[in-house]
Amino acid sequence: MQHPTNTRTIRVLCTGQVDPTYVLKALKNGADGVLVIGCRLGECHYINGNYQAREKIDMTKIMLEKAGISSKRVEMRFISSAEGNKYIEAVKEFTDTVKSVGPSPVRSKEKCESIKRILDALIAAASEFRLRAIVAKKKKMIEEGNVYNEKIPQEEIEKVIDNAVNTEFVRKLIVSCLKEKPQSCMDIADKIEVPSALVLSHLSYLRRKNIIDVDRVKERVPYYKII
Amino acid sequence: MKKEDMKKVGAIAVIGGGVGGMQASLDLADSGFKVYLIDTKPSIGGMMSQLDKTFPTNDCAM
Amino acid sequence: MMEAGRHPNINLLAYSEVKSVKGKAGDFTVKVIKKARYVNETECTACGKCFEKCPKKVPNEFDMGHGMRKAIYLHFPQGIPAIATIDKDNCFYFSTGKCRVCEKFCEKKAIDFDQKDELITLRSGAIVVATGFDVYDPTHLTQYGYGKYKNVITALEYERLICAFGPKKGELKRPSDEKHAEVLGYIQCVGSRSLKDNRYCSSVCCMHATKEAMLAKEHDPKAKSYIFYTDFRAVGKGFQKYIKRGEEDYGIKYIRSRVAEITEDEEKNPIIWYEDTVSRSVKRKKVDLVVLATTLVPRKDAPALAKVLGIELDDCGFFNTDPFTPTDTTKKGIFVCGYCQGPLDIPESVAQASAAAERAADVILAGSLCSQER
Amino acid sequence: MNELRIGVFVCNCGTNIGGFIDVPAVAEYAKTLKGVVFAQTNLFSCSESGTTSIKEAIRENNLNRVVVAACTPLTHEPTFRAACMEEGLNQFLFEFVNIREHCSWVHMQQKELATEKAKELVRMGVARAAFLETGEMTDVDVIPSALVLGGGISGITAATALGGIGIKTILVEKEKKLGGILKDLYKLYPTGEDASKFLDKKIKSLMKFKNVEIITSTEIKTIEGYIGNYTVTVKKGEKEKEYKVGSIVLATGAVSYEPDKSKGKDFFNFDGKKIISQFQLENKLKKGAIKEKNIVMILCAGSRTPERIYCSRICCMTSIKNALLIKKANKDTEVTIVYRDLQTYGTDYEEELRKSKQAGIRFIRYNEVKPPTVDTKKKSVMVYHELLGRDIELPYDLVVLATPLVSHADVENISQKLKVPVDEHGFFLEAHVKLRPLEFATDGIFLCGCAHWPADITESISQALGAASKAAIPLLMGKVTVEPIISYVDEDKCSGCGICEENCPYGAIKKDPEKKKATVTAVICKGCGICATNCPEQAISIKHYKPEQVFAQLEAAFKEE
Repeated sequence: MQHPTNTRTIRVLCTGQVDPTYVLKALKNGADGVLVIGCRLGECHYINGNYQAREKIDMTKIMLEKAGISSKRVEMRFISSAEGNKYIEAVKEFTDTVKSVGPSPVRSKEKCESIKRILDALIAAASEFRLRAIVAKKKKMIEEGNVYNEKIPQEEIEKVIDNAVNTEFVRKLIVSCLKEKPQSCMDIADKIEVPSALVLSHLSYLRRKNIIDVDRVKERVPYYKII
Repeated sequence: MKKEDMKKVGAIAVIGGGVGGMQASLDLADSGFKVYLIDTKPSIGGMMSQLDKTFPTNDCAM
Repeated sequence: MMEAGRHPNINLLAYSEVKSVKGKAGDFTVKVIKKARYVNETECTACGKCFEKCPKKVPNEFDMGHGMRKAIYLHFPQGIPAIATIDKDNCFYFSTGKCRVCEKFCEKKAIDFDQKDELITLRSGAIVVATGFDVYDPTHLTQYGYGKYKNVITALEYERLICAFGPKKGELKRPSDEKHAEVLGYIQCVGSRSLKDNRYCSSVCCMHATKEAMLAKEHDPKAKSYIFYTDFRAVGKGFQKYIKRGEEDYGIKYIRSRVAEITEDEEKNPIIWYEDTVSRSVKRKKVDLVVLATTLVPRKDAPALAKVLGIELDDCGFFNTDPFTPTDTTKKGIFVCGYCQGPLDIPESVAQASAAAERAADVILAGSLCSQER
Repeated sequence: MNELRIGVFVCNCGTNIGGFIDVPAVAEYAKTLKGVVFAQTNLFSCSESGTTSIKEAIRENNLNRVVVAACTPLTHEPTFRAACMEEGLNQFLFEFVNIREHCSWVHMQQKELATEKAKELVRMGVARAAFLETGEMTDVDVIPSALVLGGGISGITAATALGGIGIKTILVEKEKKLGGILKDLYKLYPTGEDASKFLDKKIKSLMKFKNVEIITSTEIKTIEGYIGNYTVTVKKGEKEKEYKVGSIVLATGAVSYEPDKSKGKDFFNFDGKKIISQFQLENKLKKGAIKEKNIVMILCAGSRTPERIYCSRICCMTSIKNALLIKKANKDTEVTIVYRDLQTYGTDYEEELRKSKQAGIRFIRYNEVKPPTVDTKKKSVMVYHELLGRDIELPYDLVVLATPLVSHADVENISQKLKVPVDEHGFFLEAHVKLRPLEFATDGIFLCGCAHWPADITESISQALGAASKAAIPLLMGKVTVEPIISYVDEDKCSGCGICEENCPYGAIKKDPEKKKATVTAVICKGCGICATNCPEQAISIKHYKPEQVFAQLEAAFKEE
């Protein structure tokens, strides 16, 4: 029953409590990986918390991939309280996987700042109404349908989530850039490595939502700021 | 109240500490009765604790 | 289990035997012998030092004899109460007057060789009997070769072998050569549904065998299981679905048959000789390990306990009940539940335990004792 | 909040922890942590002397948070919580750090690393402790009466049991008379007793109880509330009446599967006259002796098939019982039972099977792949005999089909009203198949008899008594205790979107129609946290597991030294 000493355990009542922001915070604080362990599927002590958690973890993995962070750093396993050996196996396996991905970029001096900004953007995105609502509604949309009683195929919902993750993430990145100082569209595009046309469309959205505004126009180039 | 009732003892002895004995004890204890749970083995648990998994859900016996 | 151990209203008397019962429904006087553990119960923390150091090894009955324990031991690691017990019959000190190693190493000074059996007198309004069952010893059924062939084991032994906390740490190694058992034969109705041994059906073995076969596959994807059965009894909730899953997802082969004999080849592989009762032909199957679904029988001490309690046994040796008052014994105020009154599976036992609890509560709460007529 | 005064107690657990971890070093390290004013080691923190020293330390150092680093909270959290309470410290200001299962036991060979890990685990625990908040257990009053739904043998038994222990009980039956399936049966196995006599006896003993109110021809209109406080509205004809109860026993039973006569062709040519169901045979037997000379019973008719995969449990014994009764009445009658597996489990039933074979009843097994067919022209049942490898012909005057028990048509309706789940076959789904067979995940509602799964009378009676026992617990205690580890809504943030209500598996959180905000019913909430993680506004959190408490742990876990 021995395993490496590199795990730190956080107790929750049910994996249903594990918010994507928890996982992302752990990564931001310097964790190399996060392993979420719940009851076996169909054996949840709280009816269906583990199924709910799986949706959240799946979304978290998508978010990480979008942000260029390996989604292998986050994993969910389903193990019963009597399966100590499976727990050990899972911990060992996960340790190996994370080792193959390498140490957390948060702990490297060069990348630390940029990766923290990215993770902050992800945390902000995961706190956003839109993403949370879609994931919360996912099961219902697939099984029961939307307000028009149309059942949505799983692939389609996943596409919507994918798209939403992308949008929210980039918007949050833009906001975090602008928090530092007013910048132009080109500056931002360079910094976050996103095509300027896309940045521009997000900028206009954020302006419509009264989140940002034009700070000044210099040589016919607008500079944006946070309101 | 009849005379007979006065003599009733509000405790119950449960003989056998397997899954049945434990369940009966818990029900009675939860209802506010004092329960003596008696088992010949050094600890309770009975046969079920010797099983690895149980049908039909294959979850743990402990 | 933890719950029962911790409940403020439950007084746990483990390692204890009921000696006598006097009185009647509403007021019984129960005398209980609390056997000496030779360990101070309030001091022992089950830290494990003593059984690490104890020099005497004996076969562990909890593991059905596969694996060893010490003369001072814990019944099983998660057992409640978690208190070490000295097995007087095997302790060096009790047999030779020398040793006391456990005493030396116990930091809590919990070892007490002078402890005596204690007689406790309790009063209770009602009694619930839930003593369960014993496993039938199939040794005398010589056709199966149990006891003679190492690779023929009982279903409960199999449970211990495959258990992660068991003597083989969850690896399915067969007893003769520690080889991983990959081809398994499960033989049903061993000692049951037979006029010679036990006439009744144990009710749980068909499902039990299916579960064991599934476990085998989960432990080793190469495992192949063959279940030799008479009638396949799967009447409980979700049971038919479970055996379908066994067939389809786990590749378990169910063979309707009667097993005539088990022999062994030079490599100690058991060979099952059976009559296929569908085609009425004699066939044989070589396997790595045979698991016998032995009957679950009334406990050996059931007649003695029945006498102490003043209740009757039925023809099969279980505590007698009427089919329509399933938890009432032949004596007012004494109730039964679980396997000790006849074959039942876990959910049925749990349901019946609650039923017995209701009947016991009724004795104390009902307006008068005659309202017990149901 | 006053100044933080955290006390840390590191347990040696004999050598379980002390043997592998430098416990004094961990305690010394704890003293350096923010907010910690006291730290010590114990040989066994959980022992009498251990808890005494913890209590002394709380008193002498005026501690307002206690952290114990020892074993699993499963076994000893209650012990330490109790110690805190005895010193007047709220039990939720206690934090348990597991350095045995999570550290010493799993890193036995790496003592130094294990010690470092133990320090970090303690650091995380202390960080969390700083954010702990007090909580109070609350008692909810219980209305000391029960509702039994369904007046079959299960319902009658449950109501009698509850009545017997002095609980005010309401028994609701939708039909005119009590009795359920039993009303239509002839004799009961294994005793051979008349079903009607047995039923009369049962009903009579139920009627004895003045505290049991029986209402027939009545349906449930609505059920509102939660454990201890249900409001049930029943409807009898046009009249409606309201009852308040503390717990509910569901005993709505099942019905025998009756094939549609027009579709009889697909079902062994069932016509309800010469080819009848076992249930119809009971009626026929009740009316008088059977005149037919050749009787063939086909078992598993409509069960253990792809569309109804389950075994209905009672049909084998019912068939054997009826076959024996027929044979007993007239030994010249030929009775053949065509079966798949004989489910005569247990002690008595196996004996009945033996008797029936001795009585000359013929048993022929069939394979599901080639089920028997009924030829109405030849008036014979064709069975494929596996051993002979061909069909054999069984002439009949009467074919009896052992059809399964199936769920009521209105199961969905009941399930929605009570908010309890049913399985794919329409049987109610218990909280846990093995350990909680009579309960639902929802507290206060209990289950017994054929509504749960086909059961014979013995089993139904057991379950009914058991369900009564369970239902009586809150009523006898007069209260239910609720832990404060439940969800909490920040109304300022809540937008009233209702996503939490949709996803709560217990129905504990609802949008208040007036306030347009989510509100939690404490008694129902189990604290699983699904509402919190789904809340788009992050307006919901679980007490004792609040984000700031988790974040504190996460920060402490990776703090650079």
